[in-house]
Amino acid sequence: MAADYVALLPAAQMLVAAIVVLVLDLFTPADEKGVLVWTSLAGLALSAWVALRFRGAEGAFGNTLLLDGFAVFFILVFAVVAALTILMSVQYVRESGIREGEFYVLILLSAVGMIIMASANDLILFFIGLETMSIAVYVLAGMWRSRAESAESAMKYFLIGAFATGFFLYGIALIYGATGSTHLDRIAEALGGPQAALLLTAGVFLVLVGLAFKVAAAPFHFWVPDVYDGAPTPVTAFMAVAVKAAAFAGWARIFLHQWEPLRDEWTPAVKALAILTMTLGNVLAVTQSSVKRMLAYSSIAHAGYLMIALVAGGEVGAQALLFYVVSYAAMTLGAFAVVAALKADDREGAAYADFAGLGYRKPFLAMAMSLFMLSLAGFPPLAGFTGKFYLFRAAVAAGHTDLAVIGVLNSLVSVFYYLRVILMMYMQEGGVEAKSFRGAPYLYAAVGFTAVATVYLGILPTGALYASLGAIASLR
Amino acid sequence: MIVFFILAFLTLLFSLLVVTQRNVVHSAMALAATLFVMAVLFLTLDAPMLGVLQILVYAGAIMILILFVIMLLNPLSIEARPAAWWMLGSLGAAALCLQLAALVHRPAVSAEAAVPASFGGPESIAQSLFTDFALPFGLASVLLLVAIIGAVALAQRQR
Amino acid sequence: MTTNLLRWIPLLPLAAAVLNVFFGGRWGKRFAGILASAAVFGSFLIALRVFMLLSPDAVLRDTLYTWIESEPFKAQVSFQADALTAVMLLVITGIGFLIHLYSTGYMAHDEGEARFFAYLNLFVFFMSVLVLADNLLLFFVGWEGVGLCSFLLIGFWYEDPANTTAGNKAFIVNRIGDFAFLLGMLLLFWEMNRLGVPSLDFAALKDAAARIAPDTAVLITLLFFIGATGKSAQIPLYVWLPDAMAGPTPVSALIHAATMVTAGVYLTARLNFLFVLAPYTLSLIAIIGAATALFAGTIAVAQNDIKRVLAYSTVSQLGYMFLAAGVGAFSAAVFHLFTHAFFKACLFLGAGSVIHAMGGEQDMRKMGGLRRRLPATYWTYLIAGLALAGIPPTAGFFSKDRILLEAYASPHGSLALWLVGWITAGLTAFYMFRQLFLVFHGTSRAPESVQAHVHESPAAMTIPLIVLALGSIAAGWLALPSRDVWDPWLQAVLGRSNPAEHGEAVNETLLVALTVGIALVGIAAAYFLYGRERRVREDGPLWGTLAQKYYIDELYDFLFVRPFTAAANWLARAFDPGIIDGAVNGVAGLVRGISASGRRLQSGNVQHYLFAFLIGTILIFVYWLRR
Amino acid sequence: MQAPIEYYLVLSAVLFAIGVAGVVIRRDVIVILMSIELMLNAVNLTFIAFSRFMGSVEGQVIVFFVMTVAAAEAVVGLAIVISVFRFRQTLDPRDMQLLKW
Repeated sequence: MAADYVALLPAAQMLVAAIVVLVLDLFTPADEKGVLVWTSLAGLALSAWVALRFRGAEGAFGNTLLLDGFAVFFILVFAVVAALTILMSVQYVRESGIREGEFYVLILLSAVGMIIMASANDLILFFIGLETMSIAVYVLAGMWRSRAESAESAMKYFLIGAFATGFFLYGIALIYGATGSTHLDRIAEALGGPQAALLLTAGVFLVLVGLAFKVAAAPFHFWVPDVYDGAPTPVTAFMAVAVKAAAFAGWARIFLHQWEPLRDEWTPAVKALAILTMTLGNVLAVTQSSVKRMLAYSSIAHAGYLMIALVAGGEVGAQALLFYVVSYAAMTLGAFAVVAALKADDREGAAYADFAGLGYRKPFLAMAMSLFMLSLAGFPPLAGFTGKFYLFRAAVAAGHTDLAVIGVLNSLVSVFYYLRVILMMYMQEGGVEAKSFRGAPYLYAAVGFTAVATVYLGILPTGALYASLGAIASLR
Repeated sequence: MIVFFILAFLTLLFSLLVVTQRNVVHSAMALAATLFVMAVLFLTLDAPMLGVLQILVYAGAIMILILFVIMLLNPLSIEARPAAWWMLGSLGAAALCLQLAALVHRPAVSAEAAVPASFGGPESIAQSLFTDFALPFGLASVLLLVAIIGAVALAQRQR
Repeated sequence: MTTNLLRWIPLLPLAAAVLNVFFGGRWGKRFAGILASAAVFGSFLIALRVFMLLSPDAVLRDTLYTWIESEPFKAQVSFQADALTAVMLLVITGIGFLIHLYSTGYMAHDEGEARFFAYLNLFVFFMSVLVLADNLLLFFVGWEGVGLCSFLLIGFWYEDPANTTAGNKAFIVNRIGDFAFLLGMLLLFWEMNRLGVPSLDFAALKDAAARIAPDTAVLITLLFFIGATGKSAQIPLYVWLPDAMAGPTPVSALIHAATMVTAGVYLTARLNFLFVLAPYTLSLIAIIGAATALFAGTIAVAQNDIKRVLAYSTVSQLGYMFLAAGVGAFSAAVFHLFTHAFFKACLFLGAGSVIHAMGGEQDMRKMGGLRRRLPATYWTYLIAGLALAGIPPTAGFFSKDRILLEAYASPHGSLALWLVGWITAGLTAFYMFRQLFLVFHGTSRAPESVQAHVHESPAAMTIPLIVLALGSIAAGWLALPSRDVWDPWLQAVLGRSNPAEHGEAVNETLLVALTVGIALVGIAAAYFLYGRERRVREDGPLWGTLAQKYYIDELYDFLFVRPFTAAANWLARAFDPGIIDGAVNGVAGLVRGISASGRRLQSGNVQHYLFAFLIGTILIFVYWLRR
Repeated sequence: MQAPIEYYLVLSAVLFAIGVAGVVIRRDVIVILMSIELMLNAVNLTFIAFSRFMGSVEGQVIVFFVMTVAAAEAVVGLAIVISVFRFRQTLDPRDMQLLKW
């Protein structure tokens, strides 16, 4: 029985950290909230360590919760992303009058949900993880309470999210009806049988819709620009990276691995979604006037790229997916961190014009931002290039050359708007004042870390590639 | 059979009222009625425990909460009903309805399984809840914790 | 043979760039230039050493580390130097050093000197990575990197919005080429995978090339060639190069004449073993090259901006190189690349010196008579001009002559290709000397205030000019007909190409005479029309009356000059910006238009989003059920 | 006599669609919330029907979780409604269009 709990340890540890922060918050005076940051970071580090320490532990609760290499891979991603989000929030949250304690607690709790999603081998468990994460993020989006856009963002996210929950659940219900279980192993066993194929596939498609919503695949993407735009920037970063990563974790484990036999049913649909998603994301990003909103469209486009890996499938596709998730996390978090650095007291410095002349006022931020933009555009030898090379390679290898061509064409379009940011920073005068290193050391740490990661994953990707492969191989 | 049709009719009637009533309070009342009828439907499916929970949790707690917010915000305006949009939305929903109905109307299990008398009672649910579903049960409490913190963080008075 | 010498060729400029970025502002402007030049000079010395170490069929290797590895694919950060690389390295670092030196004088009054040298060093870094790469993936790093540096340098003087637009355009047009390149690379990789050699190393590619399916080879080489047209400014992707002249003149000399734009030629030479498998692609390359040469040469005639003449001339000369590559004479293409680097860099730097002296003026109609005021510039310009025109015994004569010979006599060549190249040779001589006469001869047409200011450039600028001018003469002697050291040197890499040994018997002497003849005719025509003052009469009524006496001129004018200038003007004013540039801009505009209207979908009303969600779900079901 | 399972399934499909219709067409956020509850209830009905006809209590337990989720969503949803209402005294989604394009 004791072994049952080992697989649960990372999530449990994260929960404990959240509760500690929650309680600490009650006892710390307003000007000493720094301790909350450190406690949260310590909690995240501990979770990551626990996950690594017990990697490969026996599955818990009748194998509904697994701590295989795959889960550990994603737990590490979530822990690092949550830590970076917290780092970039410190200054931001104080200036916006967001309640720090609750903010960090909710980030930790949503990470608990994500960990469950990555480890769950049961649809109901996955669903509860998903909801834990989602509800926490709905609230996070609305936490800048003096700003109407923030409330509106939370509202939109919540309405569409709850709507999608209905579809997702309905899908689980149909699958349950067709196979008699929500346990992914049981379902996989039942996949062979011919009976009730229609019902089962209908359920699979509804689950697919629910996940497509979470990763912002077109046409379920409409909420993204509005919600990302209105939410506090660190929360946007968290949504764009961690939430998407968690959804893709589910997608990889459930669809790529457990429902492999159903590939022929859902691949054409996902392929169509992928093409639509990247094209829409890239084309609509071109005429944006706000960098934050542009990044929102860019994250839609990247969801499309990532879906290429789902279509490609197999070990190569899954590996490309995992590697790209990590690369995408580094560059997107960094870009949002720089946007967060431009925030003045009560306004977001997120317009293109606000970036003007940043290259001369804050050379470090500008150089980091250039790296992120170039990497997002798929420029070698940065993370985004290596990742895209692997994605397209997987697509070509799987016989989806058309997808690779469309993907490359799309990344050509994307240069338009990523380059514009660099242009503004180095070839325009004016703009707003950005936070200085002294004023926001945590934020600078986040920018520095992500910049290094973006370069590192580009020039030394081998470690991460093997880690991805190991994670995939551990799925069974 | 007859019971089912009566209950089904009532469910659909009330749920349509939820969607069509222009006054939000009327809608809420219709929803309460729908939930109540559904609780009875649950009973016909040998789920007495859930029937009771349905009334307690939904028709009780959630409905009260909704009404509370309605009172608090007191939005007096009666909403408009733009025909085109209603038509479009209803058509979409109808299309979805047809598709779903077409997909589910021939399930694998058709014959009713034999079940023990205690099926759906508190013991059997508790039995399952605390063994096979102990983990989701525990996590559900995390979910509620999130909801509480979230609601407090959003609705609390500004510092 | 392994050596860890090679890595320092790119690393030295990279280190200097990093230092200049972080500390350039603090050390003072003077030092930034010296550091940058020293780094490139260091690279040059190493390149020389590498050149000494090499024998024609040897390959030096230097592996840093394994870049991407996941079974079975492996790509290393590994440099290789063979005969071809050595030539390219000497051009990049040698001419690069001279241009750095020149820049210390040219940019001395500029605020952003440290930034400028950082970019320039970064460029040398990426360019040397490009030529040293031992696999296509690493090659692509250099390929993209030089594009980025080019963008940064074109937009260097960002106070003028036109410059940033030009930079943007260069980058985006280049990316169109890169798109094709990337696809070609993926396709090649897929094919290699099929052959059981999952690698993109040049060595592996060369070994496996023979087994590649012919159709696939055509497709792959076509894609690579499209990539090359972007970087090397060929039809239809040449549009960015003339605009790129917005950058500082040393940049034009280094990037947009001597090195980066030749990357496409280098690519075809490097992958010559693939291209020879695809005769279809080769003939397309030859045709595009010849067409570009003629087309750009014609436009150059009608330009009045001193740098734009040179820009179109560069496009035209690159066309020659592709013409040579297209007829399978890769060695001749690289030879022209080599000589062209000297005289075109010299011309650009000379033009920079003129612009410097004229206080920033670039319009040739407002120059004239600078011969005596700028003697060093004039003489070097004249020598480089003769080289460009292909007058013996300058370097341009040897390389151009060889290309024309190949165009006619090689197995893939034809009379038509030769004819186009031959006419272009005449045009080249004509526009070059038109420019020379307009700028340096006659009397000055500049305002008094500017004239008073005219002065010869400092030594830092004239010394590179002199060195390059000497190179413009001597570089060609590597391939004297009697003692050819060029072909044997590159034979192992580029294969044999000696038209005298295959194909029909050609009267070489006749071809040479014809080529030199038309060049002389072009110079004579330029002298006739622009050598003395009278032809510039458009500027004032005074010249009009003078011109009345020369009826023969009128006749000539009517029969030849008018239609010709009309055609040139039409090409330059209407066709070039209107059709080709328009197509590129049009695609960009189309995307922007779709984007602008597509945005409207995002109405802000959450219920529209919900409805879209619903429709999406329904469509997925319909799609699935209908299947 | 017990009605066959497909009756229940079709009923819940119809109910689900009614909920969907309510979400899409109503212009009052609270009613949209209520419609979402309808959708979740339809799912519950499906679960319970399957549970009964397969004779496994699992489905019923799942419904228990769905109710928890529904309660949590309702609480947070209403809190968000209140925080939006603070800025604009409206519940009409069309009035929440600060963010668009």
